[in-house]
Amino acid sequence: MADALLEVRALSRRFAAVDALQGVNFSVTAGEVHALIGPNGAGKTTFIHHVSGALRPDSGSIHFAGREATRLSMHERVRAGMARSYQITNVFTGQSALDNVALAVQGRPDAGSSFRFWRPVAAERRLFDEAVAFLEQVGLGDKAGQLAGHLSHGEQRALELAMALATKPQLLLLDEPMAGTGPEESARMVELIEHLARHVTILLVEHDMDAVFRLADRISVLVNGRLICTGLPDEVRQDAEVRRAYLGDHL
Amino acid sequence: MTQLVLEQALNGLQFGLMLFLLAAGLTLVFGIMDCINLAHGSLYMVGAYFVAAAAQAADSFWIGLGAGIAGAALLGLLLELSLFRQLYRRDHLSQVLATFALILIANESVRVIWGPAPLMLNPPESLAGPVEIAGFFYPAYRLVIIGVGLVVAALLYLLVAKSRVGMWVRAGAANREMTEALGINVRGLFTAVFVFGAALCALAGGLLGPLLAVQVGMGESVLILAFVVIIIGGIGSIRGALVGALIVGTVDTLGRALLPTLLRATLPADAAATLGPALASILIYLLMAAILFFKPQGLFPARA
Amino acid sequence: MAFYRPARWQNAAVSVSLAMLIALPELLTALDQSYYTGFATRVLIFALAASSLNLVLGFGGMVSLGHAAFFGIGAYVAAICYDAGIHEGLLVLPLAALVAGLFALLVGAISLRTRGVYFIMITLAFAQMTYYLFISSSAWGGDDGMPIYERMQFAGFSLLADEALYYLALGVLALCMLLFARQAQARFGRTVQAIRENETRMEALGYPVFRYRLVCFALGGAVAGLAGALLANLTGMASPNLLQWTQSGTLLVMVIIGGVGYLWGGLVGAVVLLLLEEFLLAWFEHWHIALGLLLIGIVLFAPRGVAALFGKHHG
Amino acid sequence: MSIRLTALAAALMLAGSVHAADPIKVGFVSTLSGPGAGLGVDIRDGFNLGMQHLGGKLGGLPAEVLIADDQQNPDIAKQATDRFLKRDKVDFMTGIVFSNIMLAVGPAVFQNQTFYISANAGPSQYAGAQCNPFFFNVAWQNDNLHEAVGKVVQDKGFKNVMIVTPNYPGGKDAVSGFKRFYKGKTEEMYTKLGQLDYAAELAQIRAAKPDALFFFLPGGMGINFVKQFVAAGLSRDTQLFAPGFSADEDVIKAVGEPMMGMFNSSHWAHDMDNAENKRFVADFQKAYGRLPSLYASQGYDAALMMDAAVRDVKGNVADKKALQKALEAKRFKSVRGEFKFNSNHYPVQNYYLRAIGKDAQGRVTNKTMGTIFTNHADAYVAQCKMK
Repeated sequence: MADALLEVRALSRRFAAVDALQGVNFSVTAGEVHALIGPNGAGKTTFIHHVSGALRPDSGSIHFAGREATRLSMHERVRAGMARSYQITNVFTGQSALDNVALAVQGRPDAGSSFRFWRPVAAERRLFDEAVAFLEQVGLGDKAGQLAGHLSHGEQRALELAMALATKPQLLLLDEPMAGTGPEESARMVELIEHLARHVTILLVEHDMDAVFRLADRISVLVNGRLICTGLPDEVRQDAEVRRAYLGDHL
Repeated sequence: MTQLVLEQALNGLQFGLMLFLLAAGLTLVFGIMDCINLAHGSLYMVGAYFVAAAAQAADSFWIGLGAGIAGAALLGLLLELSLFRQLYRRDHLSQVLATFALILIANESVRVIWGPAPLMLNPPESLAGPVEIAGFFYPAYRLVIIGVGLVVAALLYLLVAKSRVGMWVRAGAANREMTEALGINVRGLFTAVFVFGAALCALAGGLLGPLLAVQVGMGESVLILAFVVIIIGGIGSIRGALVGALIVGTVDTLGRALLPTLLRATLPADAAATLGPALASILIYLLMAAILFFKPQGLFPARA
Repeated sequence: MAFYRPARWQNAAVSVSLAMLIALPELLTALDQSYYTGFATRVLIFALAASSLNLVLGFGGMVSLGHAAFFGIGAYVAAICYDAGIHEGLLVLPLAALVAGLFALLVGAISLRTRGVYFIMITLAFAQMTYYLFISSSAWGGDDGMPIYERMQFAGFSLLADEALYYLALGVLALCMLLFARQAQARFGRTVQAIRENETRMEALGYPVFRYRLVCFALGGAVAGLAGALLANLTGMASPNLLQWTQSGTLLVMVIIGGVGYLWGGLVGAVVLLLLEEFLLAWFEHWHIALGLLLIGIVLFAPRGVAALFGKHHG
Repeated sequence: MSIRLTALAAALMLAGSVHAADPIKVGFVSTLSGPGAGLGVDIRDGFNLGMQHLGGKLGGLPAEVLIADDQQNPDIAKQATDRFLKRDKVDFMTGIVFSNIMLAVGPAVFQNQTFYISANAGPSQYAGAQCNPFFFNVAWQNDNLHEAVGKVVQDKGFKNVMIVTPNYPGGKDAVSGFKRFYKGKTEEMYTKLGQLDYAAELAQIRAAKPDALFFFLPGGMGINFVKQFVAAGLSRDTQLFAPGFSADEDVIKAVGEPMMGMFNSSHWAHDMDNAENKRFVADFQKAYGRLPSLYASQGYDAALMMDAAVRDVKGNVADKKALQKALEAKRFKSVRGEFKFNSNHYPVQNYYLRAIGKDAQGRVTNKTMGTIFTNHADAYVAQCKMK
């Protein structure tokens, strides 16, 4: 696994009496779309929180882009090139879509320090030009001036993506990007992710199996805090343990 | 020396128990309703005034104490129904402002009703002197305070830890939505807890009245101490409030008593004389900052 | 709440107010009411202090109940400077801001690790500590405070006349408000306001949230120190009363009356509160009761404050 | 936040002066609320009684007294003083109880060239290097009463004395004043200013077993200390000493019998045998229903002093030099008997030993036991370069 962009080793975490994650070994190879699936309560979100730095593991380590990241805070991981979108839409609803993305651009190290007290941001053309480009990339080019709070649900999800992209990540953590979207919006989102996948490595957590099998290069399955299987989509589809977990879960 | 330490330990216990009476109500209001009540100290002050006024009118300390507590409980009820209900769901800033406003109103009202000079409240005649225990004298009244404090603390502990109401209260502090979902009348519970807290305030105010002075502004200094107590103990935890109160009471008393002596032994007399009281007066704040640094949720966090 | 944006007519309103404030001392002297020059200076200084809290509270979203500590430290720096023979305001004022700012940096570095009520309480505890330290230190006058027998100079000009100090306070306030207005729309202001709205999201965009909060907190402390140094020169002393927690409460009240997070919130609140105090007091000795009721009314019915009229949040 | 109570002393009669239309204005800023309120209220009541005896006039001219509460806060005192000086343009200022507030307010008063007649606060600064032509103290220099106690304790042969005082400059002055005349062994204990619970200190006193205890705890602090001292049973082994202001009628009224047997020093006592004092004490009791304290006597004297000086300059209070001379001349009869002003405008006077006991009517009160100092000046006058 020489070219693993993200590598998680023996990650464990307990909450009170519950083993949320138990010795999870996991890796994302540069350039791939890696989907993480699992029944409800399997620990997917907990896992993403550990990768993004919102939570700290009890044991185990996380390596990103060839460097130990276990102790890095969330913003340090972002600066190292790891961006995430949220399961629940998490944009600044009182700002325009453009302002939202501009804020993300402004936070990037190559955009310069934000300890600037004098010059109005409005005068910084470059931030907004770039923000417009990202909005266009997710298909919101014509909604730049609208308040984020006034966008449709699907559009807000796309805006999330634009903000994550604006940090120019190497790895994009997408936490259920299709959650709550209608079939039409879902289809557009799948297209969008497909498009993005040409530029950036993606770790995708998703319930929508059609989307997962269409987008993923590899799939890992998390059940009850254990990673039971990693492989190509077809291998996973055939895996007995996966079938048991899923079917058992659903029946 | 052992006598000194013993006496100071008793003093610390007495101070700590009184702080506990104040902190108990505060920590529950804080923990269950997530409401900062800066006016808790004002309830203590108004309670003390009620007790002093009633004791004067009835010419009996104990009748005054009972009447004062009843009065403060009634005031607490009115406040809860009229104002605090509106505040529970507001942000902390609104709570800080509204209860700060209550302090202004309380202080000024007391000034209007009872005048700017402190009221004197005397302990019952029979308790005014010292009693001899194990070869040294200790003020009888302080012993009574310790006794009352211990009884109330024990009752409160049993109530919260063992009774059904106490279970609801604990459940409310740990998870309010869940408690509501279980069909418990949380509104009524809030009102009851608030009124109970007000009564405890008046009890502390009335008991301390004869030792201290019943005066405008007495609530503010004690309010801050009560906050320190519940922050140390963990917001919402009765056990935390008890432990925190005893820690603060003991540390403050022993600090004041022993620090100057300790410093005198190690520093030049002049420096010791100035540094001693300074250090003693900030000791509990240092303690709180240190505890928060290592345990940001206090010693006994009510919420996991 | 959205980010601050100035109302369209703000510039006009500010120019008119500034012109009126510049003419005020002349007017008062003409009316033989020069006592009110000192009073007006006091209002300006509290406007500065309240605005500095507004930066921390309104823009940074940090409910600090210990802001008076920085205010008081500024006053003490001025008094200590006087005592040490430093009489030049060009030195004293920056020094006061620096010391108060550094202290705020220290307090913030510890307090900002906590959240919510714990933050409120730990800032309060730090202020109490400072209060007791000054009360107990004989070198700085203890409970008596430290006198300033003669006001400092500024760039060689004497500030002995009330008018001179008034203009200095006005100038400092104007400069600070300009800085606050600029920063609110510059990168820093947008960053802290976004952090106020959604801390985690900003962290997830790669912003070192703690650092921005800390700088905001320290900046507020520094400006409060500036205000404290001016006040000490006005009253001729640095008193430990300035550090009391009720003083923090008063500043908080000013900001909330004026409007949390509105650029002019602190200023408007200070003006309203001090004018009420000065003129209601003569009418109604127990005006605190009225003030308390007014505050509760504001909380329950008009939580956005007076300055809400002066700056709009777009959307 | 200050309270302005405007008390207009009614006076309609002209009194043979060209300035009759302009009332003499007195700004009275004092501590009228909070733990120190008792002191300020006594000064105010004494001053008002003085004004009443003067028919509401000063030097025969109509007078107006403006009253403000400083809440024992220097900043508020400063604001109230500024208001009186600049807005109301008063001719005299008086009333302040506490030295730290006096020091905060003094510079503005002196700069405005207004005479300050202190009816209590007597900071050493204004007695020494910072003495000022516009400052007069009609009470004492702060150290004086402590010095007197020190002398008594020394003379009575106590060997092991404990001192309790708040940790603030006034408290440290008390210690140095006491030690100026007491040369034996001392142990000093500093408490928080405004402290009300003395359990920790009392335990230490019990352990140290001093034969005498000198305390200086103004206002409510002293009241609580004495109460708790007696309740702890310490009065059996330790003799209490205090300066007059910790053992005056206000404290006695609050504490009652436990005060009995305590020694204290004062320059005045309500049982002093002179005509002015008898009238003052009798009328004060009639007007306010309590025995006057030494603060009240000082407030009363302050009114008389202003009256005499205004009369001396024939109402021309604008002539500051003449007014200063008139004030220095001290042409009024004080309720404490004879005294005169030193070159630093502080009194040179006698100090007496008082003991608390029951009087003929069974009241617990102070009794004068003898004279400690005769014509005693303060220790700082040499540093005063005035004149």
